[in-house]
Amino acid sequence: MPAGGIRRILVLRAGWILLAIALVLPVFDSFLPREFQFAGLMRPIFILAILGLGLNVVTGYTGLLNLGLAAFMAIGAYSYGILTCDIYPYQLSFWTALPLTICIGATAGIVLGLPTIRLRGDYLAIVTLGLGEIMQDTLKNLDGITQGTQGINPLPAPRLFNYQFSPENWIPWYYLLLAILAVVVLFCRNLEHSRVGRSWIAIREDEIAATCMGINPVKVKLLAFSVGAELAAMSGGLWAAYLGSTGEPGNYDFQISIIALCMVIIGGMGNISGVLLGAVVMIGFNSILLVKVTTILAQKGLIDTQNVITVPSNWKYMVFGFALILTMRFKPEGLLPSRQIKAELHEMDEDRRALKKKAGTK
Amino acid sequence: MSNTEVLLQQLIIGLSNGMIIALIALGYTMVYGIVELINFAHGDLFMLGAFLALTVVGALGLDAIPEPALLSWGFIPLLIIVPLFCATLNWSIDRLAYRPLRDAPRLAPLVSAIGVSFVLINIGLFWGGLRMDVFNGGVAAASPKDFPWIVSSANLLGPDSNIILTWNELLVFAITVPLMIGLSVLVKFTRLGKAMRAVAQNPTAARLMGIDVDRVIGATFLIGGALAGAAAVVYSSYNHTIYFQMGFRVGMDAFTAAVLGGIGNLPGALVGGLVIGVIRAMSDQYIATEWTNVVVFAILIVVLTFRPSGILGATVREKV
Amino acid sequence: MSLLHVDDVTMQFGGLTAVNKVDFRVERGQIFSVIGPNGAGKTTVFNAITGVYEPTEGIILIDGRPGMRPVTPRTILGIALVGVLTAAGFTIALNLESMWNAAISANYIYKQPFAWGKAIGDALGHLRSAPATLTLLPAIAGLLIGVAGATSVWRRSRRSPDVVARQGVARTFQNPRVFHQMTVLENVLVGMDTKLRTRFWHAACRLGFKHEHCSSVEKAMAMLRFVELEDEAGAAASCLSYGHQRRLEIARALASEPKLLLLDEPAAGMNPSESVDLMELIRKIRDRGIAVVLIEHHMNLVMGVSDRIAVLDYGNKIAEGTPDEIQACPKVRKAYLGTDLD
Amino acid sequence: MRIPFIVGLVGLAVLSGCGSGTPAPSGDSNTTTTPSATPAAPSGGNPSVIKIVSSLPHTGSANAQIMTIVNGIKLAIDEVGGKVGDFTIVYEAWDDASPERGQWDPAIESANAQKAVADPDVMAYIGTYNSGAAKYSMPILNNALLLMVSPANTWPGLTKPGVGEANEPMTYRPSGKITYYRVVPADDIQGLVAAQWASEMGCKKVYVLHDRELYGQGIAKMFQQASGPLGLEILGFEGIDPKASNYRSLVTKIKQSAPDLVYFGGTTQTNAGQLAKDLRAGGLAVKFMVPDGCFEDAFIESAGAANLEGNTFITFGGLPADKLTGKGAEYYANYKAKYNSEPQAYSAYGYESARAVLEAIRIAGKKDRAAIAAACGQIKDFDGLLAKWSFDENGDITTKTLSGNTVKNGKFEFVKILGQ
Repeated sequence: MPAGGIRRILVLRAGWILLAIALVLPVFDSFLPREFQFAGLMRPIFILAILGLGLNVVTGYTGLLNLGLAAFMAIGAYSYGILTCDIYPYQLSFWTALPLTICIGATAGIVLGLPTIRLRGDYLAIVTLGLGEIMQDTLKNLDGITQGTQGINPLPAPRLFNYQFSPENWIPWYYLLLAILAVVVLFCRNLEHSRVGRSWIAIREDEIAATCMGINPVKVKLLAFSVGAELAAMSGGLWAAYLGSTGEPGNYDFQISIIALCMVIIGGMGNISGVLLGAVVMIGFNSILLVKVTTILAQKGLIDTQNVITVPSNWKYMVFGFALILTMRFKPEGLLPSRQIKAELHEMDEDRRALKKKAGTK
Repeated sequence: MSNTEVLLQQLIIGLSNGMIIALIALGYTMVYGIVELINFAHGDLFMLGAFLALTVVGALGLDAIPEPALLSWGFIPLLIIVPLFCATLNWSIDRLAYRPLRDAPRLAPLVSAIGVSFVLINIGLFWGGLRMDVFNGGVAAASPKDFPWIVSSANLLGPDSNIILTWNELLVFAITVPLMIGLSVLVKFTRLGKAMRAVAQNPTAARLMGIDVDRVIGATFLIGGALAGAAAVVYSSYNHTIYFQMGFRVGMDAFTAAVLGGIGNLPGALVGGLVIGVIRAMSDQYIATEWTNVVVFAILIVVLTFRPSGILGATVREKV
Repeated sequence: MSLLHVDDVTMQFGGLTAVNKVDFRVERGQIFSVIGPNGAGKTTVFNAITGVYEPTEGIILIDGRPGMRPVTPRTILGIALVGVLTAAGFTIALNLESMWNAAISANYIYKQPFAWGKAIGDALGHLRSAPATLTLLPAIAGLLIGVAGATSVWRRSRRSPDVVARQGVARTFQNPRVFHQMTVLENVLVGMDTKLRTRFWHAACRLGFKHEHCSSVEKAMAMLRFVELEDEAGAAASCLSYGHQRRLEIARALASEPKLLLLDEPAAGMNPSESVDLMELIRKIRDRGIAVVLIEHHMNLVMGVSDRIAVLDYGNKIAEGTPDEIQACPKVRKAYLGTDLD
Repeated sequence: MRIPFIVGLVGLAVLSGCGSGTPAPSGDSNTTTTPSATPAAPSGGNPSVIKIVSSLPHTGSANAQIMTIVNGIKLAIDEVGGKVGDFTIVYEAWDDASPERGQWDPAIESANAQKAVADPDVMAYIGTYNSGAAKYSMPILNNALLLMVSPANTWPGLTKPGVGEANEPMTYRPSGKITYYRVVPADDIQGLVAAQWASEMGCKKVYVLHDRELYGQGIAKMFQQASGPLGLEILGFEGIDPKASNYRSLVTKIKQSAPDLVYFGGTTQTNAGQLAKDLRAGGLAVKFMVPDGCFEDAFIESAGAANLEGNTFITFGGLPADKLTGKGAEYYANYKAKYNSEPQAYSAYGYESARAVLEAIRIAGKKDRAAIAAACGQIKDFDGLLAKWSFDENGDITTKTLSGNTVKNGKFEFVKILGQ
């Protein structure tokens, strides 16, 4: 059945296919006419995909609804800013500051998770939602430390073996971010297929049954929460490094958390390839397609800015909204099928392969 | 102003704001109690209600009245049309977006609700572009809209009094309190109310008892929507500014109130709303305006640490 | 000492008494059945044993230990630590900006070297000179809130099924609760969780992980072989038939290498030949040295495998004894059939 | 098998990165963005066409204001017949806002800047509207020596050393050259002038509020700093939550301290309208002063004209269009003739910035980014809308004229010229 075969390849190897596309994209892009070039705009996708992967750990694997991931992204961005900017005494380099940022994110996740992680799902949702809002307030109010709404800038771009990244030349950035994303994907995959990932999914599937198997739900959830926070902080740090500024605290608002949620939901919950695809679809639509369409329409004089309905970007919410509603209604498992369907397609499951290998050596 | 006067004034403000929050929180808590769904779109439903209210005000020419009477007749059509609209809209949303997901995993209707919320926000944005005088001809669709005074702004305690108490504050109570009493009576004593409580406890058992569960849920959304509509009228006439993104913040306050009081618990929503309203006022006065949100959040965390189900919430025992 | 001690356990839900002063003991290697009409409180007893519910009254001991987190010096230390950290957190939070100003802003001149020692000294000096309302008061408040909060949270989570499970009690559920989105094999691997040693970073980076992974997969496959599900290992658990899901639950429970296995109506919905197989399986489990407590309605199965039987009716234990004794007991027959046959 | 592949991938990435970029000169490792000696301007493009782009927040509540700025720019280009010397001038209006923020978006603003740099025809960049946005695009444009002229940025630190952060404004000039100019007076002047005006009106005690945004907080701080020497007593300095549903509690608190004037550093978008309403509803009939972020019709509309009537004062870095004389009056007449509508406050600055750009192109006389940017700094005694002006050594305009306005009969009304 060839159709089934293609589907199988698409499902099982989606991650590799995406990676291959991403690798050759800049080359392909350079052949496009200038106004259609978009590969440079892909960088936010890579950064926000890390955020999506963080949310995937919390919500996709563990089933905890975290609506305040932007707060951790803000923590990451500001930690990175404070650690690297030359108006503070720390002035670390990208490669030292980023791991520290990740550690700060993980710690923040644990500290904020400790009192709240035991709450039932919906209570956690509101607490994290509130957290996302007050983090902006806190960063604004502590303007002696965070420069308030001015944001911390400029932030140094990374330096790799004598090569200095710069905002003008986007190709090195593209590959740097792609490489970091690849490492994060690997990290998440390893976790997913390990004892840790299994206990996360078990908690999501049936908390009581999982606890009766001796899994300590608090520890497991806290770990997931903190891994999510750490990935969010990482994406925040990268975002700040990429923009050369932390931006104002208001940039890390509910929209960011929601975009991450949409990535995870539309792409396919608990499925890394799905999240990546979700990131491409969401950000691609949000900051590439919509912008391009608006520009082109504006050049053709089809936009009357006095009339809200004629501006394409004003339809964004509508499109996002319907995308979410229709996904839930007709394809709740997301664009890329979840593990369950994957499992059906798996004839040679990785675990069994391990076993076969072992049996073969005997 | 003496310190006592300030305290009294802040209490009046806090309780009025709290009442409005509570009214919206009731919609959240009712829906949650019965289908265990955080209805994210509720705040935006409320926002659309406010836009409709402004449209009605414009259509009836209420904005042209220079000095409104003590109790403007304009309130009556507003209080009928807006809740009716919100109730119908909320019911339709449930019918189209949530009902098909009744048996889906918990996250599915929630995500759907976030989607609905986005759609409603977008409708609100377009609504602001309506070519009406009250929307300033719809030129700047996204900017805040002025909601005219439809109630007298005269101070009831006399023009020289330091404490300000107008019909606006009283109206918040005059509309909210009867609604809440009515709601409690409905839930406690009517057939529908009993059916609602039964469905909340155990939908399957309720269905076996011959209760039309979908109808009861639909009725809950109708009532919740009507409350949001009433809240929209009260809010707009109290605060006088509406804009298309206000649903998020107001909704978040209301939702926090519902959680603080114990989600799914009607008196809890009232308590939560009032507590938040008063804390906000006191924090503005005695701490600092810029830290108010943080103070509210910190209190929420501390309360949930000691009472994980909110102030009035009961501990839930999961069925095994 | 018996393996399981259930001593005068009472469970009340609101005004309803679901279980009333039930007591029994299960010895090592025994198959012990709990029977009774529907709604007699059998599953509630299971839930009380496994820590899902907290008994209103009474004591449950597993191997002589109560099924909750013990108060150890570590617990007290942990609570104290939370208190101290909250106190420190509160104090620092209230003085964060002024401390920062004293330490960093005052000492750092743009692009000049920074004296770290002086900065730290200034920060502490600032804290010392700050008014007590900004230092002592929040510290005390933080200490109180931290200790009270931590105690409250700890007490609430004290009785949790995972504590009981770690003491060597595994269970199945009346309606199978397998992890649907996982494969059959993964379900069993979850059961093994407490026996695995892989730490977070090892898992994330695949360090020293292969070996344990292979041996655990091997063990899990052995478990599946034991319940005759090895052919389904790669399938999604949700694709299994009801009967197979029950077996999977048993395999998953066994994977945690329990001392005591609680089976909640394992034969429900099975045909006679399947329940004969099941009887065989239960005996095999017992032969591995695992005590089994069984809730079951199939009298043939119960009478066939049980060493001892307790009978519940309306939450009360009305009889306990060997299968023969139970079959002869008039109270039991009355409970089941409503009238005295004789 | 997987790990080697990833390692290979990383290697590939590094390789391609090194291949496509110029290696940085070794030097002081503390410098954050290393200037490349000669900015590599993208090749290609049409030698006879010069493109000017503007990056302004079209989407959002500033929309009406922005449209009149764009019209002002178009007007200036049309006046020279779309040609400077042999070059045809092409103009494109870009949006740097996103609907979900309802205002400028950092990602879009920096993308716009990069897009401008990458386009060989773009010789000038008019923008931004918000000072916060400029912080993103300035270093990118400066590195390419692309001329940037802002019609509305008022944050002093963008150009002036010593008023903003320690690293300002050098941090925006990685190439070491000045390529950024603005045709509006910065906030330090506006804050000072506002305080002077308050003092002139006989105010003794003021309560200062701000919206915790870059513009609003900055100007409120300038106002506060200027107040001390003028003998104004600051009763309170507080940030508000721009998303709050009302400010009645805050107003009560202000009322208790009995000020003569409430100053709010903020904009229409950060709820100045609601604040005005609550001041009146809270029975606080004192003077209310706001900066030019509120000098747009949307402010009156959202606050309700009755709440502003008579005792609201707005400072604005320039004159209202219909009060202009000379060159300014000409502009006003042309604008009305061409667009058949009233220009809003910043429209004149859009016009002025476009004229500055065209003048720079004229002086430079060639299609070369560095030359045009340098030429802009040489503009001296230019016949501007308000008076003759020049750019000073920081790139700031030399005019310091501000106007004081109030609201009468639901319309802005000019009161007097300030700061002269």
